[in-house]
Amino acid sequence: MPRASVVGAGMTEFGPHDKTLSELFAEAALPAMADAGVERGDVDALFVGNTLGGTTENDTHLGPKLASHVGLAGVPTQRFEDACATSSNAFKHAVRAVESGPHDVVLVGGVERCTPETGLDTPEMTKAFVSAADRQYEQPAGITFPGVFGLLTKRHMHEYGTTEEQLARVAVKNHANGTLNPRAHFGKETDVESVLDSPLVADPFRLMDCCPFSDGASAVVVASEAFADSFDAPVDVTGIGHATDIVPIADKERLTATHSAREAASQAYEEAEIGADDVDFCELHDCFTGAEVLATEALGFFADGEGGPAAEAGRTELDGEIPINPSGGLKAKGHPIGATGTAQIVELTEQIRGEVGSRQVPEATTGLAHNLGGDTATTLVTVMEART
Amino acid sequence: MPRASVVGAGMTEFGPHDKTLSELFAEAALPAMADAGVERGDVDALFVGNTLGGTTENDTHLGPKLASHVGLAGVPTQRFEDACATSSNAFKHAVRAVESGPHDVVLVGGVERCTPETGLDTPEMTKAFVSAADRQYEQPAGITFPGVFGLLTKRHMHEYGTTEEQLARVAVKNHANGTLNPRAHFGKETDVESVLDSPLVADPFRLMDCCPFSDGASAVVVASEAFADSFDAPVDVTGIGHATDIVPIADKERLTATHSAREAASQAYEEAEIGADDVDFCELHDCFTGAEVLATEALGFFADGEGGPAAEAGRTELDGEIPINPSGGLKAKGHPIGATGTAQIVELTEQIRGEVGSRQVPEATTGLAHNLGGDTATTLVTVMEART
Amino acid sequence: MSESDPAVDRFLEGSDAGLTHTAWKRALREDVLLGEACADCGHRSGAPRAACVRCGSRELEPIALPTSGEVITETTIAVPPEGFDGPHTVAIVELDAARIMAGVEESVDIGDSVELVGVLERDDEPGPLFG
Amino acid sequence: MSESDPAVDRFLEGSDAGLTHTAWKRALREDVLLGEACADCGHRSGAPRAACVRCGSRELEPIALPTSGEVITETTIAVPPEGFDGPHTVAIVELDAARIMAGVEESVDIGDSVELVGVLERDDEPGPLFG
Ligand SMILES: [Zn+2]
Ligand SMILES: [Zn+2]
Repeated sequence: MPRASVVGAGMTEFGPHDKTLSELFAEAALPAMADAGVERGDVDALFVGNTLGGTTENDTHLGPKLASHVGLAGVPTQRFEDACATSSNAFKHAVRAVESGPHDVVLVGGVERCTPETGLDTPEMTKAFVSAADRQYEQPAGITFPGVFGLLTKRHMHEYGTTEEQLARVAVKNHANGTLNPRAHFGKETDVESVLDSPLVADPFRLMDCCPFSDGASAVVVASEAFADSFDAPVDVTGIGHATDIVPIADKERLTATHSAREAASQAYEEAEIGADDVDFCELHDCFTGAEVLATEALGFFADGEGGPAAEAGRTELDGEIPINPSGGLKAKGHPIGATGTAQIVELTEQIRGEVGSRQVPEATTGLAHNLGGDTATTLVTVMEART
Repeated sequence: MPRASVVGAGMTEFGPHDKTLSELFAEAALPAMADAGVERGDVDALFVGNTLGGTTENDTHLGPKLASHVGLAGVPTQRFEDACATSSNAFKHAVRAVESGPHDVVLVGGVERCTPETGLDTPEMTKAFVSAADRQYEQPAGITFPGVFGLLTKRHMHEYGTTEEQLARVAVKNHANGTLNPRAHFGKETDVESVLDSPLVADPFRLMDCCPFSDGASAVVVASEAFADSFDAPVDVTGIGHATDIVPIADKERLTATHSAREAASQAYEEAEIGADDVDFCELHDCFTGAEVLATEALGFFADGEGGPAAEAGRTELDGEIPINPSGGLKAKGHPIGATGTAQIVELTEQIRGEVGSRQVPEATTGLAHNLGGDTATTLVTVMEART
Repeated sequence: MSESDPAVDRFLEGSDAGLTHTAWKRALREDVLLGEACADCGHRSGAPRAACVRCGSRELEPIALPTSGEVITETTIAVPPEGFDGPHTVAIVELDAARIMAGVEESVDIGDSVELVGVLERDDEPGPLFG
Repeated sequence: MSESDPAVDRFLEGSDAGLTHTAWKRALREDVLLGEACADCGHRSGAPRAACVRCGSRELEPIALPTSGEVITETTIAVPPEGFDGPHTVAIVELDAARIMAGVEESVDIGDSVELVGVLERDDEPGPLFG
């Protein structure tokens, strides 16, 4: 049963942008509105995601600021911040608000500036990112986000024998997909040797295992079931799961399980009345290559411990049995934190519409998005399906 | 018609606290859960508000952190940030989520640390607060939040003849009410002369016209209409309005109108099927004395230009015709930014239950909360009524 | 759009994207105040947007604002944010129907005439200074 | 609650509020690692909470953790956050069933034994350092 439909989608190129947050957001939001054919007056509310504007640019209360910039001043709006899961959380709330709540049409999106265009260097930005880790019991150890996923991935390697070459294959695949995406931050192929030769960031991750610092914005227009048929190209949202896990990571039951992803996936599959086998393609949160391996297991595509060998065997490539991150993922498309969640929804929408050209997954009728926040403490899983 | 009911309420004292954000939040959330008689397993979701933890303490992604701290890890949770209207926005979403959405019982609250306990001095914290103003077209002028409301209030004085003595009377009243509130930041009376003799902050506001920097937390348990009767002391939420206005303030239609408050009030009154005359008492956003004057007009208690004379005539005192800020308001109770919205809901709940002792408003059956964010760009108005 | 204004166009670098903040900053540093006029509702603004803040129209024409105008409201800030020394005055100034927030060199009253005298620079974000 | 432990109590200052972060910090600076044990599910933690992170119980007993244990996982961080010099190692260390995140002085492997050797201090937030 459709919960809501995405009736318009837009996003900027991901990469460095010398633009204000408002200007960047407009470059996603206005195309999304145009794609849907809606104008001021049609949009009941604006849900926005941004994670670090307060810290990096002393810019908060972005709801009314972004609304003013795109001509929507007056509508109810709120900013969500849930680390890297920020805009999929905003999207969930938008879906619920049209599914059973007070609105018919909601504009939802995210925007972030993470590149040196903000004036912050790598150590400063690395500290800003790690604000999502426990302030008292994790940050004082000098942890970073590559480090958090390094800890999880090293344990996975220890328990299951996952190898650095298998991790590198994830990067190679996502870079290959990214060359087919004109909006991707990186447009170049890479190979296993180049990944393994790149400089260390946080063991086992080298630079080429890590997503880049990106600027960018993404937005979609969500319409209620009752309204969806009046739009040209609705794509249905049939299930959403949202779960959290313990902070700090040391207190989690199993370091390699990414439990919130398992719980969110279970909710989303149940709501959509499908299983992992029914998914035709998936956009997942590959902030680091190891995160993709863990996620492919948590989402039920592969048994625990089989994520690494599956990547190595090409099972997740664009022509594999379950194409993972046809957009290039965070790794190649880029990761403007607060924009990543709705950017996954943009890719699901355009894949299911059949609009993405050379990276099109054949018969892409059911897509899944997996967006993770913080030290695997928040996960949102969304199922979208072609309207029948 | 009830939209939802508040079935439990809790808050910390407002003032300086040497505690982590999680510890502070627990001191509001656990009493709210105990007040409602709910435990882990009964709570479907956690909605949290915080504005500045990323900027002031490098602490973000607070949803799962606060959930973990109070034993709720696993439930869906998200952080809202909408400047000073942060936790009333979270509250609105919690109400909608139980009114027509997927949840039966939601814990919603806010937490903030603004005092020098964070390690930040007054200029640093003043800069953090002004992050809610336009980054490109307001902040570069050297504006502050007392300055934003100074601009609006000076214009009000120019148009309507509002006087500094009238503004001071707002502070005197709220300090008097605060002496009756054991959780208030300030517990001392003041007088007009002391207000007028206090040092200038931003013309026309002196130190005693301004709310303090406070630490604190507040939380309420919200239950759906279907579940409310199973609780001991439900208080109904009968209307919520939420509107935004143009940023920057220079582009607003009327500087003295606080248009978002008028629109939000109109929505809330309509949803609750009441008018301003039906309100028995009001908690409103008196970040500065002038803000209270503007708000009493925007909410329809007094005609435009009559807010100052009404304050001077004692019409808003605890025994006046419309008691405003019986809690002491932001001015005396304190203003831990992200905690202020749900703290207003706590006061409405406890007033309507008849639990607040010497500051009790007689026959307090209908209460109104007005929570404003940023340069009057966001306002939430909530109507609560005794359950009949 | 109406006929273009060469005084404005030299900051736009031939872009069709309308008035960006980058162009607005560059102009301000040359003592030119840029803004937008809405072709639909006539609203004039000194803060460039992608759509009219009043009516939502996308038909916004980049304009040069006059550099003198009238104080609509003002405040003297004695407790400044980090990066500023107080006390200093901030005002909303009306420039031929467009209103902007600006610093003011000295104390002023509502109704006073002021003119652009310079630029406040903090963190690579310039702000207009009147006097 | 079971019988109190004087080695723990001296940091609690007679408070009934359970283990606070302030007490945890004070203890760490005296080379004592405090934590909590859940009376209901038995979970042991090195990060004091108001309720058990596993089962939600409020019955948490403040405990002193052993200062030596085993590396559960580790990473060497070559790109550190502001305030740290890289490369440095961070590990999750298990101390009698309680796991904590800590800095480690030198490179270690999963399964290695480590002991508390000092305190990392940044922004008034101490972190345990093992070696
Ligand atoms: Zn217009
Ligand atoms: Zn337990």
